[in-house]
Amino acid sequence: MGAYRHFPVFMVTVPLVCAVLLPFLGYLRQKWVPWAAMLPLAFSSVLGLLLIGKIPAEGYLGYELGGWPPPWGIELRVDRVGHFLMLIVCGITLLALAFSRRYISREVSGGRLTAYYVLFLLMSGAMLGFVATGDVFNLFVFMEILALSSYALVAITGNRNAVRAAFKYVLMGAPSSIMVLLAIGFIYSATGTLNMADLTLRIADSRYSEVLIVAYILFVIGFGVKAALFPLHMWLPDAHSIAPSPISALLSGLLVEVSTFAIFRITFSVFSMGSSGLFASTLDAVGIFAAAAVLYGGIMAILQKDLKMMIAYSTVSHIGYIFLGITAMTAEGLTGAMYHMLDHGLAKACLFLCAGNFIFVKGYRRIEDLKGAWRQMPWTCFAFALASISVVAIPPTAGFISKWYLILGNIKGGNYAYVVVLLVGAILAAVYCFRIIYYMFFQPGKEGAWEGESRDAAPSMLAPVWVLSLGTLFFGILSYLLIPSLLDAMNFLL
Amino acid sequence: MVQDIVAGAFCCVGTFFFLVGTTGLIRMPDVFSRLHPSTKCDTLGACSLIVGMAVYSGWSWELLKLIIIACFVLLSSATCGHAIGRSALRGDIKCWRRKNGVEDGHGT
Amino acid sequence: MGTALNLTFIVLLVVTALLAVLARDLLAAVIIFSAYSLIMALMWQRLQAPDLALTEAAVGAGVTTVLFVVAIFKTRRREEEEE
Amino acid sequence: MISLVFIAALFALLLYVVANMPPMGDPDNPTNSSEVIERYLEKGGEETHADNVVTGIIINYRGYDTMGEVTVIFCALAAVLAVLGRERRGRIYAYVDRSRVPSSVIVRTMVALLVPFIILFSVYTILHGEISPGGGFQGGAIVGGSMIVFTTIFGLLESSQRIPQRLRFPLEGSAVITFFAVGALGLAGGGNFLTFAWPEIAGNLQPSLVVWLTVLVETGIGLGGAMVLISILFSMIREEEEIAVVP
Repeated sequence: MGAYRHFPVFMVTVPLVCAVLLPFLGYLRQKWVPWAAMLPLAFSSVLGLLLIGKIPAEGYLGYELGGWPPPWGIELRVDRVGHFLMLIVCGITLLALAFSRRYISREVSGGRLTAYYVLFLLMSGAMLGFVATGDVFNLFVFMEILALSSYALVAITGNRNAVRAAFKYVLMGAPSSIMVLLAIGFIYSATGTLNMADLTLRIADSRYSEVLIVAYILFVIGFGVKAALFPLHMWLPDAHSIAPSPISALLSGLLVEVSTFAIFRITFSVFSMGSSGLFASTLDAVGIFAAAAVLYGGIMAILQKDLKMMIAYSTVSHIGYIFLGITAMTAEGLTGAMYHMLDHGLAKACLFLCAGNFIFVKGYRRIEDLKGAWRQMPWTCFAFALASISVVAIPPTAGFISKWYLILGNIKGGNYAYVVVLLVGAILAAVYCFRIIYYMFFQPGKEGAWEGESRDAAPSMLAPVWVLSLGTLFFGILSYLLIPSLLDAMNFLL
Repeated sequence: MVQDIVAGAFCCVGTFFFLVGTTGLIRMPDVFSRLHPSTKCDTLGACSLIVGMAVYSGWSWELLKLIIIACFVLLSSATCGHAIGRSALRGDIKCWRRKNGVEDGHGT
Repeated sequence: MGTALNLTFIVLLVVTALLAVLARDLLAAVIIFSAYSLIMALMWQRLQAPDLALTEAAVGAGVTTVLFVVAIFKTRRREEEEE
Repeated sequence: MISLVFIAALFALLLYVVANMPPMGDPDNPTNSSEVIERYLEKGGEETHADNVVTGIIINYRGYDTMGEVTVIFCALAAVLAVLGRERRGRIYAYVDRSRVPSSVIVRTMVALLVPFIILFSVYTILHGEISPGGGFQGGAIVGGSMIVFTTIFGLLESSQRIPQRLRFPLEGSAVITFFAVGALGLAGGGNFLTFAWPEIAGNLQPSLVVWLTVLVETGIGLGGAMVLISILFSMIREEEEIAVVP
């Protein structure tokens, strides 16, 4: 055991503590804050990268906080899947932060600028902790930090619509937090422990299966709101489209996924798969809602006129994909779900940041306005096109790989109806993505829409976009790097 | 034995005053007249209860705590009553008057 | 005796919670909510969690009430005035 | 309508759970018979060196949760400041000052008399946390409450002079920072993060060291929590237009 066993706790804690220290720097040197905010995230990323290949053979890296062994103390438990997701979180938050340095200074000013970075770091740290923790109550604590900071970040521009969207988000989010808390209370009352690994053992021979089932349902509803699963998605389009673009990228690319991961974890690590019929039927219901989400999100995305609104509805649809992978209950399906988290994180973050570029350079939000955009903003447009291709799932991109495995998993699980849904969803995605690509590249712009001095966005805003869009390509072509180990991990879980 | 009876008696008196005070708070027509029973609650009711408890506990550290609590209750309730009454008076809240035998709303 | 007390508290909790939700006047709702917090604090004490009782009394009945009142004074007091 | 149906369904679900939950006070309950609670109760005192087992659990056994909660409180402040903005230093105006009825001498005197006692009580609550019920959160909330009383009577102008921004600003994060510092100390002493001890170095000093560290963390939480509450109140209470200007 080398020093790397301490890495998970530092990956989580350092961003949180640096967030607390950041106001001091903001007081002394406001200009350094955006740069300083990157340091802890870069630190976490480096630790995360160093951790590659260091996950021990038993499948997870446990860390006993305070030196108390698991059922008594809190344990961080980073398994391969969690590590994979932590790396995604580190990467995307770092890129979004790099993007926000120029972007956010126009929308937010003064003391609020520091608050923006503080909240950003809190949110990133909380997401890392959310993924890493092996204790259900600790999960709730990190969820609270995550939720609070995301509410505030949606509202940070302070205009009326932003505050209204944030309020809507709070109205949905706060009850969901309470449901998760209730579920944790129920679980504790039925088992007497909070540690996930310990819970798995105790749930298996618990006498109170009714309590546990309700707890599971509450968990699914609670995290389902945070993950914007279909009937609970009402907050998402408003919040995601009105928030500043880097925040939209974070919300859509990460927060939603992390919440889905929580359901995944609760389902497979805590309740260790439907021990009774009711668990299975709950998951079946989730599957139906997920299928509805794929179709509903796709259709609504086609109907939108606002670019960010469209991307937000596309997120609703893609959350459905991830859930369909989870409900397939096969190693391939779960691998597809995990890989879709990666792909969706990269692609959606890229799309939102591209939308941010359009807003930043020209102030255009409507899809109509993008006609002929490539003449003036070719780099942004190409990145957008690449990410859209991944969203539609065309072969060389990561989107194709993930959907391939999702379909494979659902075929193996015998859910042929969902296979059809997935294919239809891809067609819907093609419709709403290619419409924009068509507008950008093959339509003449409106008179005067793309004239004037302004060129493409600044390099510091293009670089994150391009890293993300090339990432979808990279993980599409080199998918064999990750897929086998993910399949292994999933087989281990099942 | 005697101690218990005395303590119980004081507690009963305290509860009685609380009951009366609360009834008055609900039944009285305007702010000023409501203030009257509600301050009775705190002074007479709470203090009787505290005296009852003090008798019950006998000579101990509890007694000191109870005395301190009684002091704070007296100070804060008197101040509160004063503040409410004063701001009601300065805030142009009309006193309740009986008009031709018909009650005139509940003074707002 | 203990059960009766617990039951009284629970009934009061439910009643105050409902009243706080149903009150049209926001200030009244806040005050009822502070009463709810106070009963909750007593309840925690009954459940042998004095730490929580102290927290609930200080935060629930004290701090949040005042913050709510400040928020109400900054906005409009009655629900109906919303257009 | 949908919300009513939803709430009714939730209500039914919760009733169903409560009917099926382990009966309260039964010694055979999972919560009462599991080895988790057994160890907390039997060895909690000697392992965490806190006479109050609850504090031992909160600060020591499950310290990382508390660190997270403390971060939640800080996050709440950051969120409030992000949306409302902090009151500007030196130029403050609050609605309380403008109310039609300025507070009277009696009220002012009484509050000035009582607030020190409340603060004294909160200090007691914070420092006594590891012996009797109480601790950082509670004490901090009581300080916050006392300052709220003070502010409503004396106005923002007066109370922001008593607790100026330059005092609050560095203390707001003190809870998280002390927690992290203590955690890092444990790491430096050869244990895991948040180990409340230096197992290899301290030796016989171990018990008193743990107690001191616990009190330190409690104090940090108390100060931080109090300052966060006061800052939230001040930024909520301030008004945009400036009328009174503090020199």
